[in-house]
Amino acid sequence: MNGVNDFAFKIGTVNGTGSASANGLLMRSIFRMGIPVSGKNLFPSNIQGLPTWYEVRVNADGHLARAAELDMVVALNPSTYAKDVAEVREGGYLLYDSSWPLPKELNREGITILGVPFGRLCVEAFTGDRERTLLRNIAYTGSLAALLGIDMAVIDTLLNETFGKKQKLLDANHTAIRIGYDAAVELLDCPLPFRLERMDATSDSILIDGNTAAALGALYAGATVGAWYPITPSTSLMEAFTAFCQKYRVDPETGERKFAILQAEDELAAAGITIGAGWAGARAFTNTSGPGISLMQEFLGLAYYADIPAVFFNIQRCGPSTGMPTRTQQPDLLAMAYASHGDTKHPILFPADPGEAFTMATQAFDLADRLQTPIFVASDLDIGMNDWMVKRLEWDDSSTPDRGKVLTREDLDQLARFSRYRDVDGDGVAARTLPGVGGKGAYFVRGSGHDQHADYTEDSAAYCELVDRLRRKFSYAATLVPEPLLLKHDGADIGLVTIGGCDLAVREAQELLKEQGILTDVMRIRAFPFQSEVKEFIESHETVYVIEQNRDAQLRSLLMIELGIPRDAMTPILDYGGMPLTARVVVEAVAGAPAGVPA
Amino acid sequence: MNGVNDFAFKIGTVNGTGSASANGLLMRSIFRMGIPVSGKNLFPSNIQGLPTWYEVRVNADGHLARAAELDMVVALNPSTYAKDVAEVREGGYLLYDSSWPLPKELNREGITILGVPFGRLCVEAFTGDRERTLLRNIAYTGSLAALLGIDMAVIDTLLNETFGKKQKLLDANHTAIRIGYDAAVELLDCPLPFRLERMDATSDSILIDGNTAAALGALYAGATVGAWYPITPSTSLMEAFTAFCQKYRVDPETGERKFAILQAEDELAAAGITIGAGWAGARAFTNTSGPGISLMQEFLGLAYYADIPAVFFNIQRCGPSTGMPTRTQQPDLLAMAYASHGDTKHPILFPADPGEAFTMATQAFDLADRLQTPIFVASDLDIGMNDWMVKRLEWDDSSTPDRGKVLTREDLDQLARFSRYRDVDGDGVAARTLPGVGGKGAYFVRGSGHDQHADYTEDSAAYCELVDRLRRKFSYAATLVPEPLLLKHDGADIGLVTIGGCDLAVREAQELLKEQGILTDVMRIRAFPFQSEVKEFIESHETVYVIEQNRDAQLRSLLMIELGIPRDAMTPILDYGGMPLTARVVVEAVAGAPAGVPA
Amino acid sequence: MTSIAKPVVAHPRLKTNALGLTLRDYEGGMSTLCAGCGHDSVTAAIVQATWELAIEPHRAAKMSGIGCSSKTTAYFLKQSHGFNSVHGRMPSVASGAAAANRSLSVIGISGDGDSLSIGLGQLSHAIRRNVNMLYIIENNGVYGLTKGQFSASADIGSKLKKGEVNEQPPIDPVLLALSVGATFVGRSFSGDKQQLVPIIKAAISHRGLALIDVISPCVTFNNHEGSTKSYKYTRDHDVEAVEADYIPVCEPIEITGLTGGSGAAGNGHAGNGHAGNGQAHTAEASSLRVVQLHDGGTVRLRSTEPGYDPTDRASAYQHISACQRRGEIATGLLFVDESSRSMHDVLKTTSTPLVDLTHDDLCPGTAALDKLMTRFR
Amino acid sequence: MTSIAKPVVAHPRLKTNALGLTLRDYEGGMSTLCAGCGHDSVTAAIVQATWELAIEPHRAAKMSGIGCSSKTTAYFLKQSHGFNSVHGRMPSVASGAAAANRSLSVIGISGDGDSLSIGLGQLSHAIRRNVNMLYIIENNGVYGLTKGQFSASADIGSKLKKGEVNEQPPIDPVLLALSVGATFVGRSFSGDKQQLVPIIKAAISHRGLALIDVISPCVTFNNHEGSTKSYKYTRDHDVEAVEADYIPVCEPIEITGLTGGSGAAGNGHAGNGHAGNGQAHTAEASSLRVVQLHDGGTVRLRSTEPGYDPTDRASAYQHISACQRRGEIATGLLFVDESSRSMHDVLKTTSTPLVDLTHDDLCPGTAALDKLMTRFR
Ligand SMILES: Cc1ncc(C[n+]2csc(CCOP(=O)(O)OP(=O)(O)O)c2C)c(N)n1
Ligand SMILES: Cc1ncc(C[n+]2csc(CCOP(=O)(O)OP(=O)(O)O)c2C)c(N)n1
Ligand code: SF4
Ligand code: SF4
Ligand SMILES: [Mg+2]
Ligand SMILES: [Mg+2]
Repeated sequence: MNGVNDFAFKIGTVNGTGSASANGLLMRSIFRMGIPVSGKNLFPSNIQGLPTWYEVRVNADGHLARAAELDMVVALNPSTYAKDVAEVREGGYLLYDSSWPLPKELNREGITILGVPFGRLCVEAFTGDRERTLLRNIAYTGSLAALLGIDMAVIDTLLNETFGKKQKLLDANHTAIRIGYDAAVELLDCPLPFRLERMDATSDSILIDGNTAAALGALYAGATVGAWYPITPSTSLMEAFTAFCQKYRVDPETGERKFAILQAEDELAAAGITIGAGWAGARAFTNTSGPGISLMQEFLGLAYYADIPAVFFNIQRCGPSTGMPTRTQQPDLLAMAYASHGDTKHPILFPADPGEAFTMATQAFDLADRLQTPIFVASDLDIGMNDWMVKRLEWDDSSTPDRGKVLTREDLDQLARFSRYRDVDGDGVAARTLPGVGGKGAYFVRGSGHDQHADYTEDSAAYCELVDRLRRKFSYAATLVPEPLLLKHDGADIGLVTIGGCDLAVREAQELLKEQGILTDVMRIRAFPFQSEVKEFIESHETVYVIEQNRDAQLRSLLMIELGIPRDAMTPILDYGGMPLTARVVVEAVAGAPAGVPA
Repeated sequence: MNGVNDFAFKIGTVNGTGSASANGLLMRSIFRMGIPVSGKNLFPSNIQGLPTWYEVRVNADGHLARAAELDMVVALNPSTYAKDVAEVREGGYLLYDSSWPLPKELNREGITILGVPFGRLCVEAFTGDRERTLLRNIAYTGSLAALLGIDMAVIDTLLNETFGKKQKLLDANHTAIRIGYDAAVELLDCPLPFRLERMDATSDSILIDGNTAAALGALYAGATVGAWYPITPSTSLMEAFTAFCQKYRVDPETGERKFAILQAEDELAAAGITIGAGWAGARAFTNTSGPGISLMQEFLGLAYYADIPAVFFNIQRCGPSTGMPTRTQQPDLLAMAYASHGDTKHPILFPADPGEAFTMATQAFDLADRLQTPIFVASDLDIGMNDWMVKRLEWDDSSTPDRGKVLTREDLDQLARFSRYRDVDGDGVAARTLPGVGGKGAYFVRGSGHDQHADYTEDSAAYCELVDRLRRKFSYAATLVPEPLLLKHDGADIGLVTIGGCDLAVREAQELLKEQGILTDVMRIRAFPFQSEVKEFIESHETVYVIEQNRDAQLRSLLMIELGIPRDAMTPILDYGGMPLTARVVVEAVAGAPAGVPA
Repeated sequence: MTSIAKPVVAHPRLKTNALGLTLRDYEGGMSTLCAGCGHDSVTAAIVQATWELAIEPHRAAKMSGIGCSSKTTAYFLKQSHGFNSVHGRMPSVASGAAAANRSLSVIGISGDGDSLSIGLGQLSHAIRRNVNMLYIIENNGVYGLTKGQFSASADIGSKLKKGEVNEQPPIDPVLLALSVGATFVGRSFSGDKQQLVPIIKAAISHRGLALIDVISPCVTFNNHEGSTKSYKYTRDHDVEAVEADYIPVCEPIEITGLTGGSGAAGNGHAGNGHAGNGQAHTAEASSLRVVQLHDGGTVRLRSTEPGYDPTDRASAYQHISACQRRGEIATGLLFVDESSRSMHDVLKTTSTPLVDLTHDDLCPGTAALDKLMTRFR
Repeated sequence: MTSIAKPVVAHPRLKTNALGLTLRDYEGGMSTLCAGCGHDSVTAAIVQATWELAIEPHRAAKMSGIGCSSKTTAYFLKQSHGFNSVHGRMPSVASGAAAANRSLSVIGISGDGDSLSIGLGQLSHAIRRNVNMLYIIENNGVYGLTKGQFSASADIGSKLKKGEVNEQPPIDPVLLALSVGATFVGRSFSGDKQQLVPIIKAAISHRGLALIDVISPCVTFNNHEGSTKSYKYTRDHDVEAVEADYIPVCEPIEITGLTGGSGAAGNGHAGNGHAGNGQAHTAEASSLRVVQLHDGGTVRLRSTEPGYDPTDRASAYQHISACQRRGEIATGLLFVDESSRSMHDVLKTTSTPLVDLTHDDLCPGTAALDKLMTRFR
């Protein structure tokens, strides 16, 4: 059983009924109390009327991966009562709307059932269907405040901040919170055994989602052209970028904009715009998910073969095909790494949380320019759309973008001839020019066979020279991308290799395994291509697990192909049901012991 | 030095000048003399006016891979003189048009230079620029007949067959052949040391290109819907299918057609049409190359996830991007095997020659129906567009298509409920129904999350059940696809693993290596997924080479991923300059001895 | 599935059509769209039209792309096979299905994002190919399912909820279709079932691709003040340019007027429910045309604008764009051409559906192959 | 590269334009197209037009897709950057380049396959977006580079060499463009440089996307009897609907007539070279309109058909489709709208090209970030 500042609960509602703002209020009030907290929004792929859940985990030690066990479920959606009640841990709690008699689906031995008549209270307090529905969410938040010990002053402040001058709304919200709070205090034993106590573990942190953070990264990196086509869960990235540009990049007098955001007609066009802009010299990016990655394949091959910088954010979701667009996965590793027909390889960065989504977004633009090639930033729905607690984002004003090898008019004047694809430095990267430079700078870029002068060729030797250079360039990329992060436990001979958003769960699992006497080292890979450290780590552990969120162990495949690590040296731990990873999945797989693992 | 019925030569001309028919005449006359022969057309990606070559190899033993050495070059294109003359082997011959004085680029020590004034002779014999240009090709064919000992009676017959009733054309061609023949006899020492002698090694063979053969396969398999978008080198497949359908599938009275061929607006649409038709119950296919594979990715994922049969012919060409569209490669293995975002896997058949293009085309339709999934037939430009000597195609009238599990109305009436995706047999394949069946047969197919009843779901367990079934189905596919072909040499501890069109060169290399005392076993993989025999073969050889035509050793990657064979257990031999593979590449890599290898 | 009340399809329980089926038999699963979504009304109109036409449910094939609109195929004709494909590419999938089995009645449903943004190429080419199908665009000017961004049909000046104003010209599917050779083009409003049902019936009976642009408001993202695709805006600006009534082959053609008593299975086109904007639909201004459809049925077209000939492409284009300039939305069965060749006509596909051909029909056999082999020697 | 003689671009060696450059400076690499290919004449016209306009070569960006036509960007303006992208998707790449650097003069070249088959969606959306660029379609009714299959612009009844007859209606880029909101639409014939050059000049000066459909015969696959895109057929059916002349900002506008002496750098529009088909281009029938272009230059339009107003979209559509019905090919600068907003207007992009903005212009810096962080607590 969990206790103070260490528990998890879930709220089941219907989407389109305004529960999102209540969920935010809940998260932020806990956060403001200085307590580490995370929230996972599990929403359907529709707009209104279907079941939706919100999971909150509180953990003083900062273990904020999805919890494996729920101490409480707030069941407000009759259509999922059966499912919801089953998810309460043995000995846990269920809170329901007791405006009506306890539905029999909710009856269950071994748990405590709490009722508050949210519906009735709101009907009494408010008028109008819409208002009543919306405020019911605030009312249950009030009850949770009482049950969990949320500081009502914090809630009040947050409400004031949110509704500021909208006095009527503000009043209604205050009322609703109170109604819920008072009813809980009156009807129930408050607080519960698991509850909150103020601490000071969040003061240098923020709550932010990865798409917003990535958008900020693009802003700070100086991206000027964004092209996109709406698709869940990547949409909010460009929406955030748009909002930031409007805030920071519009001339207050003329209204002129220092950016161009194009909502394209589809993902092919979004990729084309990005590549055209990158070729012309802008820092350009597109953001997409699943199907968009498939549709961008042809353009990715062109940019690879013609050495064009571009940044592709892939906010991964559950595939294949349309799949489950509102569920998370890491299923596009192969589709990104070798995107397009022909021999192609593309660098990928794997942020583990919104903080890294910010830094990697900025790095991606430098890498794209330095390597003159498409760079993927592979986030996922969980990172992209959920609010995570991360350290405040920081920026160093002395840092400037590295635009890579771009020849100016003066550079060109020094040259006898400009050869666009000549590998002067041996790193596989040839200097480029931008349209408009003049002088000897003009060249003709094409996706068909070309030689080092960018002239058309069908000659085997010239062709091979070019593609061999690209292979060299890819090796060079391994020296530029972020290195893996290691978390070592002395004496461990088990290695846990993971990627992206699995990080928190794996780190938690490392602790839990240690408690069981199982020592492990964790390596989180942060980029493709892999550095030699990755190989060394794997080779230096007797047993290695590769933990990822897809069915086919795609990270393991990449490790085999690129590093030559034998398949059987890596045991996959695969979690691909669409939910954020829990530590339990890892612990059970490693310890082989399903019992007794705390969440 | 080569000799009787064992040599190779090359003709360099300009495209769009009618050399194609002369080349065909040459090939077929040698073939009709009973001598094994192959021809490789090396043409540019344009329509008229650029250099083009035709390579002919004659080999009594049936070694018909591209020759590593040329005994003679016929140089008729001034713009490539320098390149052409350099390609003659030491001691070989150069034939040029001596209407003008020997150009100095053609001068070279150590070879014999032969001149025949084709141009002048044709100017004298014919009128009109176009006629003269066209017939110059026939004239040099005549000279080659004299030099190589081609039976003039065979040529005459072929000309008669070709021009039949077009008397004027026929006469002109006869004249041109004679002019060339007589001039050679008069001016040169005929025949050359390497030359032809009638034999009887072709009587049960034909000369056919792989695209025509694949089209015949589709015809015989009962394909009724073909959707495509023109792209080199796959275009001629659908053109041949169209011609065959017009011949065999049109009602002579009504003109009604038992087929529907749709030239789509692009490859996305071609894939969509194919999948729509496959879903509706037709045997449907599309054919494409390089960029088309990239564009079809999204639809491939849909068909995978929704269990829809469809056949995709990929006539591979040199990538990435537009690449070299008229050069051959095997560069799309990864792009096919794991096509689309998300976890996906697709069976692939790898024909080695047009004969197999025929049989595998028919198999592909059965496999698609039995496995309810997209099946790739991965041919390439060399197989698809060049004429190969293969055994006559055969058909067994007793064979009927295996349409897999399709429930009739009667079947449905027996069922309490039709569950589209229920794996009743444990092989991962669930029975389907076709639109129009009636009864309980209706279901709703979608690329979004669905359960075994084909109902929409966002539930983890239902999702996993579905994708786990698809993984099982893929394992089952390994039991249905063609097994690898082995060519063993007693006592060999070197294994040569290859695929598709590399076959001939590898088999020739096996012989050549044996001559050097190096014993090897050859395994040609014919399909993906791989069977356990593939693994056994590789594991049972001390040294294994994997020979393929791409830069990144993609076949090796697939072997690593799917069979768990360690990367370093397989040494890649990669040839990716765009030309058909020669045995020499293999021999040199294996023997490590560049010297003394006959072609 | 949903806990929010949906507009219920009203149907007289006991009434049956020519096949003895009730409206219920033409319904589908419970809608998961927002309460009040225009698309649900289109669903109801399709249910009504297919029931009235007495389509055999299992002979219909429902095709769609991705979007709220594309989900609607799940909400009607539960006894039909359905194919919810990928975003914007339904036209090709439908083309393939239609080619494979010409006996299917192919019903394609799409959205404005699905058809005019990502799918504009496929839509245009399906029109050019004149695929034998009904093609409905449920047009709300936004991408509903991705939460309300402008689509390509957004009008200049139309506002999003948060205030963003569209400044790009709209792509009007009707004008687009006319200019790429469409042979049947209609426009209607999801709120006007009486107009929509007969158009759908005529469309299903058309030989070739019948496109219907249905303004179908998105109540969640595009039904506010400032939107040009709201219920209110559409009601205020809707002008029925051509009234249509479809008369199946078995019923007599009555030339005597459209309103009331046309007698088609319970669907009297009872009066004109259009708000219009003050334009009189006078009898003088209207002219009646009777077009014979391929299945033997008939459609009667009465244009309410002088000079508008709905069987003349240029005239249709002219009048619709004139309407547009006046800020009006021309609705009705705007153009019909029964003389053009459909995909199957052009392909000369045999009358037996390709899926029903036997191996013997298709495989030329050993003898033919042996004979053919001589060509390759 | 080629061993076959090509039509040589004739140019007086010594003549220079306002920048002191000769025609040679506007040429590109040697063409590898078939001798006589229409596309080479378009190349010559572009060379001429850009020379006359005295475009700074390095300020131009040449964009294309894939096809024989798309290769032509390699044959002019060798001092310009060029981008031969992927099949059918040039419009998006050009949109990106134009967005990134608004100081570039973006010249897009495409084919009928590239733009009307695979690329129809992208073309339409680039038009809708009104991307600042010249967009030429070298239209030959076939896919030249893949050896002569029909493209989407093939006319009904047009025959391939081997006899195959097209039975699908053509997609006419001019009508399509008008219906999706194009702001500048012209049509010409590669064989008529005198008509083509001034249209190109006006197009380059247009603010927004200027589409020119150039009938450009494929001599190898579509120039035979029975083809409707042959030199002969086009000459016989070409009717200049609107004569255009472009007058740069620095020259006086002379209203006194189009033919002769317009004085633009050596390109007097000398006489009307159109075969027409018997239609008189009488002065009575023609009406003159002067349109001020965004760069200050002027285009004078004289329509040769009564009632045709090339500044009115509906009128243009009407007359062009009437021409089409008569079997005529309407050519000229068919429609101009200088009032609509171009992509940059809509995006409100700053006048400094985005590529020239500095890090300081773009990065809000530490202080702003720190302040922003409070929003996330
Ligand atoms: C290839 C691809 N891109 C993007 C998406 C995301 N997406 C789903 S529906 C939709 C728009 C739907 O708009 P519309 O067709 O107008 O339908 P509505 O929801 O408005 O009825 C988009 C962009 C997708 N599913 N697939
Ligand atoms: C994605 C893709 N599909 C197909 C092709 C093959 N292809 C090259 S050019 C071309 C058609 C070109 O036609 P058009 O644009 O009319 O140009 P033309 O050669 O007639 O000038 C095609 C289909 C390709 N390069 N890429
Ligand atoms: S979001 Fe709009 S289009 Fe989608 S279901 Fe709701 S109202 Fe309908
Ligand atoms: S094939 Fe046709 S379009 Fe291509 S270069 Fe030759 S003539 Fe021109
Ligand atoms: Mg919509
Ligand atoms: Mg063309």
